[in-house]
Parts: sequence; C-alpha cells; structure tokens
Amino acid sequence: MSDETQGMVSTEHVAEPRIIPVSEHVVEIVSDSGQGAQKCGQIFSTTSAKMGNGVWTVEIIPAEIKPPARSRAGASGIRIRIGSTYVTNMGDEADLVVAFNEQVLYGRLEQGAFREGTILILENKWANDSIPEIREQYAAAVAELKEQRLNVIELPLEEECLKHTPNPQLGKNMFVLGMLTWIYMRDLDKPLAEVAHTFRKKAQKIIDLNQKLVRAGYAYAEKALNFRFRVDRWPNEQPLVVMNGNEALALGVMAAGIETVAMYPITPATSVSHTLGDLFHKVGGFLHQAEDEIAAIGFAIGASYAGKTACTVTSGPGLALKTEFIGLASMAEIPLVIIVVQRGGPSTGLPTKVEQGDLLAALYGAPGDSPKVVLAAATIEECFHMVVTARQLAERFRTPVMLLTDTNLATGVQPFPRPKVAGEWMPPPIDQSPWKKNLDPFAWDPETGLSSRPVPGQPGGEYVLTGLGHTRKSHVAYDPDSNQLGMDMRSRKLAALQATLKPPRINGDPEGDLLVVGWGSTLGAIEEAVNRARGEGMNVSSLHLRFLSPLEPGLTEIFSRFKDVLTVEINYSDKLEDPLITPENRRYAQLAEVLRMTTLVDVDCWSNVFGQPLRPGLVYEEILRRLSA
Amino acid sequence: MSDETQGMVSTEHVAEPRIIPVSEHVVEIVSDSGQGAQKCGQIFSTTSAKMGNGVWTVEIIPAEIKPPARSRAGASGIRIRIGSTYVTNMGDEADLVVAFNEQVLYGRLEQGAFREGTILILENKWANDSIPEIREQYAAAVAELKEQRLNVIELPLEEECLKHTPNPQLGKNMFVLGMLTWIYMRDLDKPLAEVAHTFRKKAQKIIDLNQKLVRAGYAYAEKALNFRFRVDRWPNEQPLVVMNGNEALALGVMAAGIETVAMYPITPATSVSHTLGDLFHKVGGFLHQAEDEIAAIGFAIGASYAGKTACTVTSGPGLALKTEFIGLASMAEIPLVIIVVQRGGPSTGLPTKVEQGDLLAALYGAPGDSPKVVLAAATIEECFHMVVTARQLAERFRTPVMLLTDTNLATGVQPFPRPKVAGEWMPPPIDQSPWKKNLDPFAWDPETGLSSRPVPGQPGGEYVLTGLGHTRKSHVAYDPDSNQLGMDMRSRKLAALQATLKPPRINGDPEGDLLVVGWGSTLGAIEEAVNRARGEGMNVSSLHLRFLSPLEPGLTEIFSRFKDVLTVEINYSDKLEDPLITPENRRYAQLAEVLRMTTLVDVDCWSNVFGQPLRPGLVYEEILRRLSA
Amino acid sequence: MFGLKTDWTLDIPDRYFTLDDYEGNIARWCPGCGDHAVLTAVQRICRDEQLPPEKTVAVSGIGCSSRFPHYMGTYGFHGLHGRAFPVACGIKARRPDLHVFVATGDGDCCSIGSAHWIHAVRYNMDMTVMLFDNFIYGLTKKQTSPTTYRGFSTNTHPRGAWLPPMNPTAATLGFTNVSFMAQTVDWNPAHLHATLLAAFRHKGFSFVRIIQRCPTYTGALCDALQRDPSQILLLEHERGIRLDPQVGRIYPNKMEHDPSDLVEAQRIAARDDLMPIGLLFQDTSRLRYDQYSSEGMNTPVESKIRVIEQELDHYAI
Amino acid sequence: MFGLKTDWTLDIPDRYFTLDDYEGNIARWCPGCGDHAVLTAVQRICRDEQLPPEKTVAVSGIGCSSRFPHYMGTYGFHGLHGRAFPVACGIKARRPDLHVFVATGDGDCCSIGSAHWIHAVRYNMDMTVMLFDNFIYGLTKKQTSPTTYRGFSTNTHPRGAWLPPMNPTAATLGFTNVSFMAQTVDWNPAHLHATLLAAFRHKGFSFVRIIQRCPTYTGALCDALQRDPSQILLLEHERGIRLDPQVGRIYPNKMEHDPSDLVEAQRIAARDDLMPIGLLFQDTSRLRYDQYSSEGMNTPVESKIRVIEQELDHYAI
Ligand SMILES: Cc1ncc(C[n+]2csc(CCOP(=O)(O)OP(=O)(O)O)c2C)c(N)n1
Ligand SMILES: Cc1ncc(C[n+]2csc(CCOP(=O)(O)OP(=O)(O)O)c2C)c(N)n1
Ligand code: SF4
Ligand code: SF4
Ligand SMILES: [Mg+2]
Ligand SMILES: [Mg+2]
Repeated sequence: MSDETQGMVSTEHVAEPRIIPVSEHVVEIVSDSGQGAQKCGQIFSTTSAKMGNGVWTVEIIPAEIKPPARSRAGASGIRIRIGSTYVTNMGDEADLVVAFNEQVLYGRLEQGAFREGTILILENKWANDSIPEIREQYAAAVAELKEQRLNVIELPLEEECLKHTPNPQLGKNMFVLGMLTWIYMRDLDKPLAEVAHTFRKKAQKIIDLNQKLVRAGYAYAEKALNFRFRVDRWPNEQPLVVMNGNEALALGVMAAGIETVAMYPITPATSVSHTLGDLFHKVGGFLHQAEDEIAAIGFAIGASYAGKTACTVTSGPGLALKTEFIGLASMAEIPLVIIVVQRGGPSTGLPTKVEQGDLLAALYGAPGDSPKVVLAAATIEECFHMVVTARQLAERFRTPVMLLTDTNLATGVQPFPRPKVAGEWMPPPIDQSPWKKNLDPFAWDPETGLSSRPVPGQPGGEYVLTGLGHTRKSHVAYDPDSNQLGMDMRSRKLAALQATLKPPRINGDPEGDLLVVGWGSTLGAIEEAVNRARGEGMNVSSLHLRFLSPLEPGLTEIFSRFKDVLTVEINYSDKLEDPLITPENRRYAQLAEVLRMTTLVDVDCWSNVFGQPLRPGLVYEEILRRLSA
Repeated sequence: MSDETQGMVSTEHVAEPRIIPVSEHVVEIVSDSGQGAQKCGQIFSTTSAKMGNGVWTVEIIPAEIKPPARSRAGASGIRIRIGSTYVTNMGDEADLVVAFNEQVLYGRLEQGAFREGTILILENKWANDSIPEIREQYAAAVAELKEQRLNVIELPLEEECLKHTPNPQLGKNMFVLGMLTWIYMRDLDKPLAEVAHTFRKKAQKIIDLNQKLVRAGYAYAEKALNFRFRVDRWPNEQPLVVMNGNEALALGVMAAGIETVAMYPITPATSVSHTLGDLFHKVGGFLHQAEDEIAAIGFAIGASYAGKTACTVTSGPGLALKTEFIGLASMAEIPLVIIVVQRGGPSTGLPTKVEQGDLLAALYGAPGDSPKVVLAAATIEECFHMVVTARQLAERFRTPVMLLTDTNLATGVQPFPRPKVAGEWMPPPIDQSPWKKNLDPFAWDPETGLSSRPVPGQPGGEYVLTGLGHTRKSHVAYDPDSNQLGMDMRSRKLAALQATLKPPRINGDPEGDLLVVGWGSTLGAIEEAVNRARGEGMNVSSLHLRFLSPLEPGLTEIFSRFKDVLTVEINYSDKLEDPLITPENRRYAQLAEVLRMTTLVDVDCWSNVFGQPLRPGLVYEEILRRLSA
Repeated sequence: MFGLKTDWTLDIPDRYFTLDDYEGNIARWCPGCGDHAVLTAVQRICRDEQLPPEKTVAVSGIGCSSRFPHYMGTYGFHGLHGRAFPVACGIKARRPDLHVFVATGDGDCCSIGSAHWIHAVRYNMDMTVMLFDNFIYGLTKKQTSPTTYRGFSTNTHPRGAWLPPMNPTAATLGFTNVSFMAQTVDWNPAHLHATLLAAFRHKGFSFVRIIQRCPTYTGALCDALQRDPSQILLLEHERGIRLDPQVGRIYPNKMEHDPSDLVEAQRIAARDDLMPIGLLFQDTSRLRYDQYSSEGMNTPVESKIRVIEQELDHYAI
Repeated sequence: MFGLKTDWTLDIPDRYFTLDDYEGNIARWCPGCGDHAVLTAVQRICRDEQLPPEKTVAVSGIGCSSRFPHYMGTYGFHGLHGRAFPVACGIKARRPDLHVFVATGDGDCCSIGSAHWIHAVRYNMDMTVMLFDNFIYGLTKKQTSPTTYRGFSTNTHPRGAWLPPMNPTAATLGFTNVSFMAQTVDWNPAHLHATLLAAFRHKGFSFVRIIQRCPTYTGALCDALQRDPSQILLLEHERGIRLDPQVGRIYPNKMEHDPSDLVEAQRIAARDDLMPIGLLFQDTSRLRYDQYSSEGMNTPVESKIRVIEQELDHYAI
C-alpha cells in the first residue's frame, strides 16, 4: 500500500536524505532467536504509539525454543505496522525489513511477507565470513533477493556496533532501534526513555550501554542512508494503553472481578496466566495451575458453585478435554467463563499459528444438547471488555460462557483507549443471607428459563447439584416431562438473551452486491479490505459477529438485501473447484455452516488454513474477483 | 392398534373362551426388581419368535440397582410386541399387561404406556394384605386404573402359585409365562423347552419346578380367563437369530475381524463388552478395560497404529472424553472404529434412557477441522453388519469411523436373518513385507486424499506419526502450504467416499406433500407411521439416513420433490410455538441442522426428549396434523 | 461490605442441629449395602460437631457411592465420574469456611480419577475423603475395578480379573505430601465413626479407605472379612483412632503402630495376609494449599481497581 | 497364512545396523539440553542390541522431550500430551514382537498423564520408559511442573512454586505391580547408558527417571548437581546397574542397595538430602499384562468363523 516508496531508495550517499511521506508502513526485524529483535521492535512500536501513530505489532516466533543459528525455519523477530490512522491488523507485505542474517529470510519469503521493492537492510558481515560455505550462502541469498526485486541494502551492522561494545551480538538490536528511530523520524528521547524503563531492573551501566547503542544507530543511519519516512500522527486525544490480547484478557479478568482462574499451560493461551501469575494475588485473585485441563475446569466449576464465577483459559486440545465438564456446566447451569485462545488444528496441530477452527466445537462439542453462550472478541480491546461481559452473562443467565480469541489477538499488540475500570463491573460479595423459603434451586421462569441459585452458606438453600436429569428441586428424575422441561428451560435462555441483542452494525451500505461476514480477529483485515474496495467504488459491505450463540438477530433480513453473502474466515473449507467437491458435499467454513443452517441463505465462504493472520490484500483481491466476475 | 379387543373381555367365566384374532399385540410384564419379569418375557418372546411371529422386546429398567419393593419409580419388567409381520419397534400403548403389584404401574401410566381398554391382569393379594396402608393403596390404585378405563382383571396369582411351590415370589414369573402361553395360543412344549435351556446350568429339580409352574399357569389361565388371542405367523423362511443391539455389535466386532476392543464401562454401551468378555478370547481377540475413556481410545489407537484396526465403545460422557484423541486419529489418519451407544444427555443425563443427542458432537466435537466418517445403525441387524462396514471404511479411507447406535437398539431384542459370516469380512494378516521404497507415509492421491500406510515391522517404512501439522513424509511442518495440503487431503477423503454412495431409498412415492427424514433407531417407528398414513391415503414418504458424514448424495434433489421436509428425531429442538422462539433463533433437532446447512431447504423438525423409544403413534399423529393443516 | 465474612453464622447463634437436619432424599442403595452405614456415620459426625448444614458440602463423582450427596441435607455436588477432587478443591480453595466431604468409589477414585487423586493428596486441602471400596463397579453392574481381586469373575472378566488388585492405601502413602491415611470397614459402626471423626478433625486432606460391602456384586468378599475378624489387623496407638476397648475385642490381631512412621505404614499397607484397619499415617505439619489459595480473598473492590489502574499505567502510552 | 509370524526378521538375517540406522531428523533441542545425551544413549543401545529399526517404536506425548521419536530412525508415535502410555500399551498389547521405548516429560507423565502412569505401572507391559525430569514445562516456556522445586520462580508462579515438589520415584515405588525403577542423570553418559540398558533388558515396565538438564529454564538446578557430585548418592549392588568402577569414583556418596528390597527403596527414594542414582527396585516375577493380552493372537480366520457361527447358534431361533 505504500507503493510510493518503490524504487525511490538507493544506497548512494547524498547530503540531504529524501523524506518520503507515507500513510503507513510495515516494518519487520528478523534475526536468529535470542538476538533481541523482539525487544527492539517492541520499543520501536511503543515509541511509535507514543508519537501518535496507530500501531499493530506481532511477533515472529520460531517453531523451536532455540533453533540453531542461521537456520531457514528459525526466523525469530517482529513485525510492526504503523500508520497515521488506527491500525487494526498486521497488514500485507513488509515495506522495510532489517535482517541480522540472510538465512532467516527464506521462511518469510515463503510466507509471502515481502514484495517487489521491499527495502531490506541486511547485515553484510557474512560476505566475509571465515567459513566458505557461509560466504556462498550469503552470496546466493542476496542474488535471489535481488532477483525477487527486493531493495537490498547491505550494511556492516556488527562492525559498527563493535565500535561501541565488545559484544555486538547482544547490542545489535539497540543499534537497529536507533536506526529505525532515525529512519522514521522519531524523537530520539522517546526510545531512550523506553530503554531506561525496559531495563529498569538491571544495572545502570546496562542502561547506559544500550542507550549508547541506540544513539550510535541513529547517528549511523543518518550517515549511511539517504531516505527517511514520515508517518503522520493519528489524531487521537484519548489516553491509550498498548498491550497484546492475552494481556488484555488477563486485565479483563481482574476488571471483571473474577477471582479464580484455573488453567493448564497451553500455547497460545498460557501467557494469560503469566500476566495473572504476576498480578492476580494483588487483587485477591488465585491462579490455579491444575494437573490437567479437566481438573482446571473442574476446579473453576467448584469455585463457581461455591459462590463466584470462575474462569478457565485454554486452547484447542485443552478445549477437547474440557468437553465433558462443559456439558455438566450447561446441564447444571453453572456460571463459568471459558476462554479459548484458538490455534491451528486439528489435534496438536500448529500450536503457535492462528486459526478460527474451534467455532463448531465450541457450539456443538458436548454430547447431548448443551446450550451455552459463545462470544468472539474481534479486537484486542474487546479481549479486555468481553471478559467483563462474559462474567455478567454467565451469572445472569446461569450458564457457561465461552469467549473465543486466537493467536492473532493473543500475540498482536495494539494501542486502544484506556479502559476506566468501574466497581459495577465486579460482582457483589457472595450472598450468604438466608435463602427465600420455597424457592426451588431451579425455579425456572417458564418464559425465559432464568432462575437464581442458592450458594453454599445460604441457610435454607441446601440442594444437590447434579449432572443427571433433574427437576426444579434438583432431584434426579428420568421421567419424560422433567427431562423435556429442563431441556426446554436451558435452551430458552439463549432465546431470552437474543431478545436483548441488537442486530449487528453494517460496515458500509445496508444493501449491495456483496456482504462480507466475519467473526473474531479478522475484523481489522476484513474492514480494511472492504473499505478499500468501497473506496474504489465497489458495492460491498461487511458485518462482524461477536455473538455466535445465540446469534445476533436480524441476519436473514440483512442478508436478503445483498446479492451475495460471503464469510471470510481463517479455518478450513473445501473449494468448489477442488476435485470431487460438489455444492452438496462441500464442507464450508465454520461460520458459513452456522449461517446457512440459521438463515437458509446460500452463504458462500472464502477461507484458508495458512496459519497466518488474515491479510487485507488477500481479502481485497477476493472481493475484486467476485465483483468483477 | 388392536382396538378390536377393546371392551371384548370380561372376567366372567364361560365354558369356551373367545378367540380374538389380532395382527399384533403389545404385552408388558411389570414387577418389583428381582421378581423375574424379564426372564418370563424373554422366554415368551423367544417362544413367539419360534412360533413365527415378528417380535420386538425391550426391558423396563428401574433407575436404581435394587429399588425398594412396591415403589412407584421402581417398575422392573419387559415389553414384548409380537406381530404377524416383521416388528421393528416397541409400538405404542400396551394391549395386555401383567402386574405383580399395583404400585409399579404408576410410572408406566405416567409414561403413557397404557390406553383405554388395555387388559390388566393384576395380582390381587394386596387387597387382603395385613398392612392396612397397603390395602388402601391397592384399592386406590384399582379405582384409578378403572377410572382410566383399563380393563382390570384381578387374580390371585400368588395364591395359585402356592399350590405348587412354597416360594411363590421366585416362581410367579414362570406361572405368568404359562398363562401367556395359553392366552396367546402358543404350543406349550416351546416355553417348556426354553425353560430347560435357560436353566441348563442349574439342578434338574429347578428345571422341573419351573416347568411345573409354567404348566400350572397354563392350566389356570384356561380356567380363569375367557379370551385368547391369535397372532398369525409372519411368513418367513430364512433362518433367524434373535438378540439385542449390543449383542449384535459384539458379534459384529468379531465378524469384522476386529481383534482389539478397548473400553471403559458406561451405560448403555457396557454390555457390548460383557458379550465380548465372554467370547472375544475364543477368536483371539483382546478386550481391554482401560483406566478411563481417554486411555481406552489411546490404547485402541496404539493397536491400530501397530497393524490392525481396533475399536472403542462408549456413550455420551465417554465420547466427550475421547474428543482429543478423535482429533488425533483424524489428523494422523489412524483407522479406528468408535462405537457410540447414545443415551440421554447432556452430561451424565439419563444413563438408561434413549436419545439421539450425539450427532452434532460426533460430527463437530473435535476442535479444528477433523473430518471423519459417521454412520448410524437403524436396526439391530445393522448393528451387526455396520461394524463390518465401519472397519473396512476405516482402513480403506485411513480414518476414524464413528458408528452411532442408541439405548433403543442396545436393549431392544428382535429376530433378524442369520448372518453368514465370510472370511472376506476380516482383514488380512498384518503386512510385514518391506515397504515400497520412496513411497511417503502420506503419499496422498491428490484427487482422493487416499494413501496407504506403513505398519511397524515393515522395513523401510519407518516414520513418525504426529498430531502436529505435517508433510507427506510425516515431518512436522507449520508452513502455509503443508498445512493447507494436509487439510485438503483429509477433507477430500469424505468427498471420495461420498462418490461411492447411492442416493438413499425412499419409502413411499418419490414425491409428495411430506417427506419424513430420520436416522438411527427410529426407522421402524417412522416407517410404521408413514405406512399407516399412506394406507389411509396420505401423501407422505420417508427416507432414512445411515451415512451422516459424508451424507448420502442427492438429498437436495429429493427434497425438492416434496412440499415439506420434516425430520423426526428423539433429541432436543425448540418448538416454534414456545415463548420467545422465532424462526431465526430456533434451535433445530440435530439432523435438521445438518440438512438445513447442506441443502438450504427449510427442513422442519419434530422431536422430543422424553427418553423413550419413539412411538409410531406419535409420529402418525404428527403426520396427520401436518397434512390436515 | 465486600468479600466473605466469617461471622455470618453468628446471625443465628441459637440453632441446634439434629440428625434430621442432615437428612436428604431417601437413600436408594440396595438393602445391606455398606453405603448406608457410612451415610449414618457422617450424619452423626455432622450432628456431633454441629456443622451448619449450609456450611457443609458433600462432593462426589459418579457411582453407587457417589449418590451420597443426594442423601445428605447439606449442600451437595454430584458431578462427573472421576472428577470429585477437582470440584472439591475448587470449592475449598475459595471457601475455606465450608466443610467439605468427598464421596468416591474405587472406580471413581482409583481408575478414571487417579490423576486427580494423586494431585489432590499433594494439594492437601482440608477435606474429608471417603473412598468407598467395594472392589467392583457397582452402578454399572459388576465390571472389574482396579481393586477387584485377581480371579474374581466380573462381567468384563468372566474368566476372572487378571491383574493384581491395586492397593489404594499403599499408593496413597507413596504420594507426595500425604497427610492422613486411614482404613476402616463399613460394618463396624464404632470404628467407622471414630475413623471418620478423626479424619474430619484432621486439618488437611484426610483420606479414608472404607472397605464397603456390596452384597449385590461382591458379597462374598466382605462376608468373609466380616465373619472372620481374624483376617483384620487392628492398628492401635495413642495417637491413632480412639476406640472403646470393647470394640477392639473382637479383633484377635492387633498391632501398635505409630502413625507418624511413614515407612512402617507402607510396610503395613503392603501386607496381603491381613487387612489393616485404623490410622496408618498422619502428619499435621504438611503444607496446605487451601491456606495459600485463600490468601487475600476479601480484597475490597476499591483496592482491586487501584491495582488494575496501576497496572494499566504500565501499559499506558 | 494368517496372523503374525515371529520369524519375519529371518528374511533378512544378514543385516547389521549401525548408529546411522537409528538416526531420524536433526534434533532441534536447545544446545546443552540433556535430551541430546539420552537420544545418543538410546541409539547406542539399539545398535548394541541390534534392534531392527522396523521392529522398534518410540512413543511419546507432547513436550520438548516428547520430540524424541522424530529424531530416531525407527517407527515412532508422537501423540498427545500426557497420553504416551495408553498408546504404548495398545501397541505392545497386540505386537509383543515390537520393542517399545517411551519418552515422557515431568509434565507429560506426572501431571496430565498421571492416571495413565499409575495404571501403566500396574499393567507392567514390557517397555522401556524414560521420564525426562527437567523440573519444568520446557516446551511451553517455563511453567511450574509437579517436580518444580518449591520456591523456584516460574512464569505461572513468579513468586516461586508453592507446593512441595512431587517425588516421582517414591510415587512409582508405591504403585501396585511396580517391577523396575531406576534413576540416573543425563550428564553421566556411562551411568545413563548402563541404566537404560538394564531397563531395556528388564522384561516388564522399566521406569527410568532421568534427571535432565534444561539450561534454558532450570539450568541452575542441574548445574549444582552436576558440579557437586557429593549431592548424588550412587546405589551399588551386584544385581544393580553394572558400571565401570572408574565411573563411580567421582561420587563420594555410595550405598549398597539390594534392588529386591522395596521398603528400603522407598526409604532411599524419600531422602531429600541426596539424589540417589542407580537401580532402586527390580522384580522380574511380577505379572505382565502383555503376556495375557497377546494370547491367541494368531487365531486363523476359519477358527474365528467357527466360533462366531457357534455363537450365532445360541441366538438362533
Ligand atoms: C465419563 C464416564 N465414564 C463412565 C461412566 C459410567 N460409570 C458410572 S459409575 C461407574 C463406576 C462405578 O464404580 P465405583 O466408582 O467403584 O462406584 P460404585 O458404584 O462401586 O460405588 C462408571 C464406569 C460415567 N458415568 N461417566
Ligand atoms: C492437552 C494439552 N494440554 C497442554 C498442552 C501444552 N503443552 C505442551 S508440552 C507441555 C508440558 C511440557 O512439559 P514436560 O512434559 O515436562 O516436557 P518438557 O517440555 O519439559 O520436556 C504442555 C503443557 C498440549 N499440547 N496439550
Ligand atoms: S450395587 Fe452394591 S454398591 Fe451399589 S447400591 Fe447395591 S450393594 Fe451398594
Ligand atoms: S527448553 Fe529446556 S528441555 Fe526444552 S529443548 Fe531447551 S533445554 Fe531442552
Ligand atoms: Mg466400587
Ligand atoms: Mg519437563
């Protein structure tokens, strides 16, 4: 999208660098694992946010904990997208890349992270390495990169660092930070302050050294480069916070007044517990790392039963293990928040990659009819606020609530308006007053299925919760009427909740040629693509669902106003053009399946399982293809 | 349906009993638990089958292991439906009931097991019981039963037995067997032979006593009753076997050549393992009772990986626990047969009752996209044969195959043509020949997704199976192309299988006003109702699905030929007339959901969660209601 | 205003609880089932200790024995097969004011629940656990359980169970952080009561294996033990189960056993000649996770908001 | 014609396997990770014992250590987190001709997998089990494991793990039917090799806890043990691990221990002053479930049909 930069940069030194205004830029820093590319990028990203840019940051994580140096699959790094508007996703190809060696670029190339004209600042010490093989590898890679028309700028980064530190391996990231500060015309004091903050627990001489390297990088870039980029401020007056989706979930848990979280480690959900592990006890919370996922949800259910809605956090394989207890929570109407940070599946799948593959399992995973509320956060900000909603729904509707997020949200970092935490978000203290006489533990309102629950400690409320079929008194019952009534009442709650929901907002015109429907973390990419297409005069709108069970109302009517309805998802679907696939046997993307059964509209889908966050460019192309067909 | 008997019977003794021809009759014997009603019914049922009647038998099981005597909820007993045609279900209300006390009738009454005119032969000793309370209970019950217009015949059964045995509590069931033999005009030597066979492991004097009581009951009925029923033969020449669905599954497992079954006990699936426990080792099979359901499926998967397709058997809560391993089997393409004997859900639910509640969990339970084959047996006979099919599909398509049955099939007993077991049903010995060089462990055929697998012991085939994303070589891979390819290939197999399937047979005309669609154990009841309605000139047909994933082909086209399409299921659905339920938020029965998303036809559903086998009468009424609306 | 108060019971200081207060639905176990006796013993303990029914929770899995909560007049949680411990721990972790009893079967605890068993022992939360060991799967009608005797014919092993029976007592004594392990029999009401009382009073995870009669499926096994008290080894000690000397008389085989001696307890547990009853092991000094988990439970909303706002400051730009 | 033959390997009697034959993909553990050493030891044992690669299966769960099968040139099964044992048992039950190695982590085995652990010990099938105990969850990046030392700071317990660490060796020794329990360290190649070899040769479930360096997350813990051999207690016995006397020299603390003495083994396992290495317990007479499970495995199709037809006769009318 910043095509204006293409071909404008050369490595010839000129006195005055050219200042290129861009509305946004995608920057990548890639290195071997352990070289600090991520720290460098994080500080650059925070600096950019503080300078008033919209920002989206996402880490590039290798599959192994410590992959060997200079390995093709071992790229470790970070991507920062900065813009003069609110940035909602990681964007398409990178505009500028800094690489500590050439080998780590292959994986990125494969994933289509670069385009013709991408500026590549490349450490060139490998050209003169003592090992002939490495010299050859380097030459071959540079040739290939140039072949692919990247704008390769080879620089002696390590050599320059050596002028300031005996151990450039550890400081190169700060040097690069300085260079980026110069390139993107950031105030130098901002990254310096960030460095001081980041290393505040370290010795002063470490801070000094790092700051020295930042300054050196800044000075070096000034000397070595002939281009700078200007990304204007995003006009925003609100106070902002910047964090990733898992941090937002963890803070959301605390803001929701949830006091018990039971979990078992699993990528990419675990870091929620890392944030809580550090903080939770300060709000009187308790993080239980259970022996397995079954015990984790069982523990949360016990805590919920005993008074306050608890929470469990997991990802696909863990969700599978929790299936039986989710059924119990639905059957026995236990308020519970279940956060699922989706990753690539099925089975152990792609633990560090993104997919929206767990929607159907969330909706239908438990045997028998076990209605529950299912929500999906679309932004990092929603990761925070939806936990609050989830807890309230769980309690009000006496039901498990599943909140779906994914790796894209979990590891993406973005500024958003600072929440103003309110006391009303939190539950009142556990009610221990005597239970109203003659009010059954499941005194279902026949219209809504709602009922209020006695909590241990309430005299007169004594009842036995059970996962067996039961009456209003929670007595075991296998007779037809009791079973039908209980099932009716539990299902009715979803209709009652739906009655309180508004139809979803439409991005764009309320009617047209194509409606793109999405859910979850793809919001930013979809809206960006749709808005771009609309800007070019295409008759396309989009709609994003947060409530998946019950669905937000009015969909059939909305869909009827569009010629075509298409879900865009990052999960599996058969393609109609694939061998043997017919309209009748085609397996659709997951939301598409749900919408088809609900609305009977011939909802089509476009999806992939690349394990990558959705790129707006791909969506744009698909819109184009459809509207020009 | 045998309305012709109504009001025709009196207790007045006449010299010649009236012989009433009926096309079929539903007989119930109910008693306290432990009084042998079931044994009596089983022998009566076998006798009837041997006399050439169609038969369906189902046990009436109390919720507790040993409920107290004379308790309302404690009815233990048996229902036998006999007919002069092939009988496919337990029918509607009973025509004739024998009860050992009056209290056990209340539960049956509640469940609508009786109708006006049902003949009730009732033990009358309670009228003179020494405890006044019991006398009162008895009088009140008889009054109520008469009020409900049952044809109550009070007889001194115990008193009569006492003439032949000092312990009538233990022999009354045989006495009743004798009475039924007379009433239904069975050859007396048939039940006598059955008694001898049943007690063949007991002492001769036990056999003698029981036979004496049968004769006594026969003689007594002749004296005491003035009516007999004649149910003509079902003209059938084939050799038949009679068993319940779980026995059929167990024999099917052996006939399929499956040699390893790993399970964890769970009602109503457990008795499959009881049959195997007794027999399996005789065919070199091994039944592993694992420490839990997870271990059971893991064990089966290990055995399958090591050479021959193994099987695991469970019900809802166990299915939930197996979810994660099912995902692995799908991901790593492990042939595996998973039998699910459905019971009432959700959660622990109604362990002894029937429901078709696990279809969506079977299809969508595992997180991520995990395609698998899902079959459902519609008859007891199919319980046998479908295991053979399931094993073959599992191997051919290198996939888990789920076979769904339910409590109705598990506990129903029915004669069906004796299978002729063939050697080709069984797998060949494990291939240990050297693996073809250069054939990858997942050498997917790009058109069909099929590939053949090396088995440990095959030199040159060494590979590492993994649940992580992987390449054709089964190497771990997280790149977009490998993941998309693997997912494509696994999904493609379902399309490839579907291409081999025929469109389902239609029962009735190929077009009309209403098409009733069902799956699983409801076949008999649905077809009976549809055929009855058709007999009365209604324009209704029915269709029954055995393949749920992939679906049998041609459904959209078939549905288009009918004005309305209605699934009839025994699982949960919202009713449109329920409060707050709208066409958009309505939660449909499970097959209806699947058909709606696949065909986009506005498939309606009629379902209940009574925990009872489907009654043809209810389906008939619903057809009537729809076609007269 | 906020959080749990420990003095709520003071609102109603003049209540006296009778056995009736602990009675729930009518117990539906088979006649002669040992579960009845355990129910009675627990109800007596509740009465004797005057546990407010609303402050008492009976938690169980699934099985005959796991029907237990339904027959108590207290709060109850009849959960999933094998999963009583996680639920009980979740309750106790955040409600240390509640008295928690756990009812579990030999299948429920030692088979499907065994991962939770080993970890619950380690967590050592204060609760009273009753393992109803009837050597069989009762509810599902006679399948082999981990404790089924070798050679005993069941529906899944009609030729006789093949594996050596698991010894749950020996296993528990090997689990890290074990703090209380006792064994008793359902048919000696005095010993049963005294053992459960000691368990209840122990601050920590008190694990009691109760040899339980199942006349329906394993009648013969317990009958033998019951009829021939010489198959029992009565453990005695001043710090053991306190028993009326009368009660001990019927047991010819007695042994002094110091319950602080773990290695000796393991040796006794491993005996296959005699069935030991009494207190095998007790250590009141073991770490209790419920003390850790309930820290800071009454944090007022204002302080919570303060902490969250402070944290947001760290993320602020 | 039908069933498994045990003499298939005779088709290729002249093969000699070198270390190369046991090499799979390039091992991707961190530099200095103890897993590398274990891999080498196992590959050597395969070579020394001339195990046909096609007759050897490495089974694992999920974790750093569970990547093990990928690095072997044999068959492998890299399954689900915590579920290596059921899969391995399923393989061995029906393929007694295969050599089964199991790789599992302290999280994989002692946390999520603990139900299977306790039962796999009881099944006592013939397989070699390596518990890679690095006191941490490696793959998921430093969360507390059951064996994490109290006070050690992890990502889930930044204030330090709170519970007492589980002792997997003591626990295993308390499990019914235990037949082989040894302990070793990854950084002593001779002891590691000798221990794994003894485990491999033991007919039954050979459980070896390997104290494993994870320089990335728990470096300090093992460093201390490695640098200071006086923290180790070397168990010696003529029926113990056979070791070149040279190797034993570095360990000042040695002890004669008869591996048939279970109670003594338990006492040694429970020591918290020294880390014992060597053979704690071995009993070759324990029941082996794989012998039972593989009975009648070669039943010909004709006999099967005969049995089924006979059974159908019983149901015939
Ligand atoms: C997940 C799951 N698996 C299996 C069952 C079936 N089931 C119910 S109780 C039980 C075993 C009961 O045995 P035990 O725990 O010894 O209790 P008892 O009935 O003997 O008291 C089983 C296998 C279930 N309810 N849920
Ligand atoms: C069901 C499930 N839960 C959680 C995870 C995430 N997970 C993968 S490995 C692991 C623990 C690894 O620790 P350990 O077993 O000690 O092995 P190590 O990496 O230390 O060798 C966890 C929690 C998973 N893959 N599957
Ligand atoms: S089956 Fe056994 S354990 Fe269950 S209630 Fe009856 S006697 Fe008790
Ligand atoms: S994280 Fe630890 S256990 Fe995992 S590979 Fe690295 S050093 Fe080994
Ligand atoms: Mg039991
Ligand atoms: Mg570990």
